[in-house]
Amino acid sequence: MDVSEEKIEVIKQTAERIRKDCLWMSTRAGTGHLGPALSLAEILATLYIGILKLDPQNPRWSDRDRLILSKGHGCLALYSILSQVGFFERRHLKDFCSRFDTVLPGHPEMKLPGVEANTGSLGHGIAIGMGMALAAHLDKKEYKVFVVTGDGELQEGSNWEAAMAAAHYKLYNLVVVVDRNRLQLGDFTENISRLEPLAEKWSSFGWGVKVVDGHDVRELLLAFEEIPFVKNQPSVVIANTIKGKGLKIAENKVEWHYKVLTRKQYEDLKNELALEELCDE
Amino acid sequence: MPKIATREAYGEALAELGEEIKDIVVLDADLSKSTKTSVFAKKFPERFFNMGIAEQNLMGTAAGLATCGKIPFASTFAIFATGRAFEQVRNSICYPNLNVKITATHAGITVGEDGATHQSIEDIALMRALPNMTVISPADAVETKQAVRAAAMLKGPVYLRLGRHPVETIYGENYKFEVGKAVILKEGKDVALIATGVMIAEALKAAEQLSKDGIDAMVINIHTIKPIDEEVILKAAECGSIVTAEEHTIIGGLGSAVAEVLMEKKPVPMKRVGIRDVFARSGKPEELMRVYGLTAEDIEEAAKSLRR
Amino acid sequence: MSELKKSTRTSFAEALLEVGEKNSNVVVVAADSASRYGDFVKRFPERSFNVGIAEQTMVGVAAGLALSGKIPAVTSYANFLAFRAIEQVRVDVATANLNVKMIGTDTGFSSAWLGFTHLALEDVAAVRALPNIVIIDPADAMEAYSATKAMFDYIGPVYMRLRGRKDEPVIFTKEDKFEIGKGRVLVEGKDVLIVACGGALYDSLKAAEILRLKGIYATVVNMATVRPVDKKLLTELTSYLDKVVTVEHHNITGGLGSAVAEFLAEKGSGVKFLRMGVKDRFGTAGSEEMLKRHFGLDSGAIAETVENFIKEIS
Amino acid sequence: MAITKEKVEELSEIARRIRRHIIEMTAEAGSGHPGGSLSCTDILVTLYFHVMKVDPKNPNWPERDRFVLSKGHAAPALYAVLAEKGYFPTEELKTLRKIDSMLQGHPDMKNTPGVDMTTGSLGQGLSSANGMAIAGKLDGKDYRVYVLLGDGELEEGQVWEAAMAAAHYKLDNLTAFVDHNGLQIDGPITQVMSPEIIQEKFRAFGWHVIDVDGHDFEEIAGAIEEAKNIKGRPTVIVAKTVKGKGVPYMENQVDWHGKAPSREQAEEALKSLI
Repeated sequence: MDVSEEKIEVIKQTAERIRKDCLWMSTRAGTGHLGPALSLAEILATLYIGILKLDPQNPRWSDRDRLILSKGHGCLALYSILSQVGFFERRHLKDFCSRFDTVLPGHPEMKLPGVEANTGSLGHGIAIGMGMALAAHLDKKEYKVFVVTGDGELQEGSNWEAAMAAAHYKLYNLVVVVDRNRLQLGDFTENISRLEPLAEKWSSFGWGVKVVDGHDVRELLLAFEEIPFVKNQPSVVIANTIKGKGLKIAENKVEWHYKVLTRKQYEDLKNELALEELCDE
Repeated sequence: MPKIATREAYGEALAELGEEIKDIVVLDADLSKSTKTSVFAKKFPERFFNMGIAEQNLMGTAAGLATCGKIPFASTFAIFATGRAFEQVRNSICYPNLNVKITATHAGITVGEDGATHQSIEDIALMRALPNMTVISPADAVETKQAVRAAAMLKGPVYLRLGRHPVETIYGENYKFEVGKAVILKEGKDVALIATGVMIAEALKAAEQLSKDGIDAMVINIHTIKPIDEEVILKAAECGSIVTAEEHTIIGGLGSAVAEVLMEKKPVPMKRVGIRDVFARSGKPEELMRVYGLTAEDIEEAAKSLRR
Repeated sequence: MSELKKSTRTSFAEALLEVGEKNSNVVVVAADSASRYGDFVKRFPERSFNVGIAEQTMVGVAAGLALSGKIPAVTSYANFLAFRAIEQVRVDVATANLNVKMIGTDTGFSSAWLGFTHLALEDVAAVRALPNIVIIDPADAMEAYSATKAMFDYIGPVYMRLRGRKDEPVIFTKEDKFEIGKGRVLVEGKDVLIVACGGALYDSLKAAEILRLKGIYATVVNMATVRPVDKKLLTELTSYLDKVVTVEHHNITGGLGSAVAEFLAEKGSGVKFLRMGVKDRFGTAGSEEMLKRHFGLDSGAIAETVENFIKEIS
Repeated sequence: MAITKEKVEELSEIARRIRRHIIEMTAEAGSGHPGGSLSCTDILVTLYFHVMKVDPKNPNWPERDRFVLSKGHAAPALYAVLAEKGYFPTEELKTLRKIDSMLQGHPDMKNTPGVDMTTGSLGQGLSSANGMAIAGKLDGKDYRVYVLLGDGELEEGQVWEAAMAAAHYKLDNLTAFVDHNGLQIDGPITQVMSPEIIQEKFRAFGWHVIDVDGHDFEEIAGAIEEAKNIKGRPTVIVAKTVKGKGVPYMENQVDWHGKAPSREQAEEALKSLI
């Protein structure tokens, strides 16, 4: 597979933009799940720029690929990428958690163009994605369904119900991307309830598995291009990532699951990270 | 009149509708023979999905199908549909107002011998607490058939409550079911008996008994518990007292819904006949109805106590 | 009311630690929610368990612990406890009447910006339909403290509603005794009875003050135990107060309002009645203040609604 | 504890009686689940009559080994075993599923002496067994916890939530059985919703896995013994069984999952259980 350097560069820039958006949106609102959004940047940028068939002018185009952010708390990154590819105007980003009944709340909802499912309660995404994948088979459509989950999220049994069922129904058009940042709200996943050997778990459930560096755009692209990894079976990409990636003080720090920069911290970092002005109107 | 289980009527109605409405898909959680979705499965195997014993996944999958324009009927026992998968129904179906029909069978204590874990006596309370949900509890096979059709035509989530055990047929073929519109089965002026589901038959018997004692009872079938027909309740209140009857806990179901309306609009003395906030046990349906106070005599007694 | 502010979650953790020090049978099971137990987990790591993000498993594990003589507490966002795991609460805990203490947090409007999935407005309805479970909705941090103590003294399943981390105004003192099943008259007035619980009590008290300035005198009752509701007190009060308003941070279907309606309807008291709460709708993202305003449940709105209610009747 | 030839014979004899009870009980009740009760009979018999430390005179003895019938619909097998073990008179078995009986349609710990956990809603037993095993560790007690799951039951996500947690907590005092009879209500599990390959899944979830013939007492007893010696993780014994085992016309027939035999059918079944 040939991956052009140019494409990789565009995706990398998009990912950086996601990070910057996450930082200013969360600082401005004084709230948000920053760490789990930052780990998603390359995954979402690669999918939205390089892989997904979408039409932002026609968000409900019936042949589009679907992406469900099952780890709904990572929505800062999703909001950024959706605005970047044109589902809505970037000026709306400043509504994140700061206007009543905002279309950019703390967990994504379908009232925002480009959001495919209301998520926020963990462990619901794969089942919903499975329904969409089944519908594609029924309608003889070619679209794929991507579900991005957290790693800690995989402790919810509903995921394994769904994993078993998706393999049973041979949903080769269903792809799960696990944001394996190794941290959950309370601690490292392996201290809370061990997930490893995670790849074996998925393959024992009948899925094709690939483990990649979730911050390496080339690896991500190559993996997504290869789907399905096993003929007629659903695929899972376990993307090893760093929670809080790009913000040094937050990287691999459990407390940054639900913590944001103070305005002062933001200003101090502004030059170093080339961050945007906090618009305050 | 022959006794037919409402689930049987569901199976037939669904198979018929499947012919007409191609968007209907049916999901089950390993209980298709019991819920009677097997009839549909046989006819339209490609539109039937067995999710295995995974009710949460059943509801999530149904929601996903609905986002793609399908009209999913998701069936399992009432206890699992509303209990195990409660959060999935709330978050994945009700909040997005998706067009999913949760048709649950084996509701209430007439499920019988399976015992407390399988006797769903709180399902109406749970489903009624969810915004956007329409809650329907048909009385017999005729009403069920029409309710299934009405559910398919209605846009949005519906909870249909069906039973395992054969029940008496109340309605003739000319009956017209309308979502949200209660049916006055018998006019009366002394007391109003408001019932739902299998308790309709009991309420009718109770009214007959009461008339022997010179008490003229009105009998109302509230098949749609949410949204509830306030108009009919206010009309019933003109009788001066009301008895509600349901095969469900007295907390949160029909009795509560009627109490809420009465208290806010037209308070008159009332009594709730239902399962009195306890878990029931194993036994034959008829025995259980007797032990837990769900017979015509119980309704009759409640009506008389209000007149004292 | 004092100037002090404190979060119900902080108070719960303090009381839990004290209870845990006295009784070595007290254990906690978390579903990636251990921080809610505060210092207990540090002080008693061997009595603290975490099953990961698996609330159903959390409740099941607690049932198993209770069956082995432990007194387990479980906690999570109310949604995951009372919705995701409701069937486990029913079958594992309620049918067996097990001594499990269930603490649903971030109820009402306190989860604010997290959006509808986390806004628990139907949890009381769900739990109240299940036999055997006591439901407590404390009004402030002090009551959360004393209710936690009372909850562990009581033998049997209890569901307690807490709110978020945010400090909120304090109404009571730590010394105020909490008795399960007992409502409490906080303000006496001749015109109308306001029955409130949980997060709605503070604004109901404020509303009573506003009403007083307008010459309307309200009796305000704190009905912290929603199940069983204090029937004796309601009987007593409705013998001379003929207008009743319930106020709760919950759907008006299935919660405190329904509980009071059921009782009064069957009692045959001809009182005029009104339920205030969220009118059968899901929540949305907003600060607590915005949400209260939106759903007409801030003190001004409560006062206005009560005033109109009285006017309409007379 | 090695198993002697005499013991095997004794267990076979008990199992035969249990199977007769199952047929008689369900026929008398007119409902119930004979198929899955017959398939797990030999496992239950091995547990209660060869392995488990229990005291029928003192059902709540704190030191006892625990058993959770997660596939609660196999209650007839459990009730019959408990009666034969002496928890209550075998005459009680006739009252199965009747009003006021201590024998509810699914196991109910509040009604039946010897039942350690209320079950009946599939997928929940392993979680509560975990709790019991954790409590055992906490109290420094050496009792063991046994739980029996159906193979179809493995489709419930909660089982995997619980499996993950059991491995995480290194519950080596917990042994799970999978009654792998290959059938669920709607048909063969491989067709309805395949949990295959069961062994690989449990291995990937951190469990020690043993395969046995679920009707071979020596193998079952040997596996339980092996499980006792495995440290640091829970063990699952995947027991290949035959649904309806012992009654030729019921064997491997999905219809007999939740259907009671008629009087005549019961007579015929009893003939093969002499």
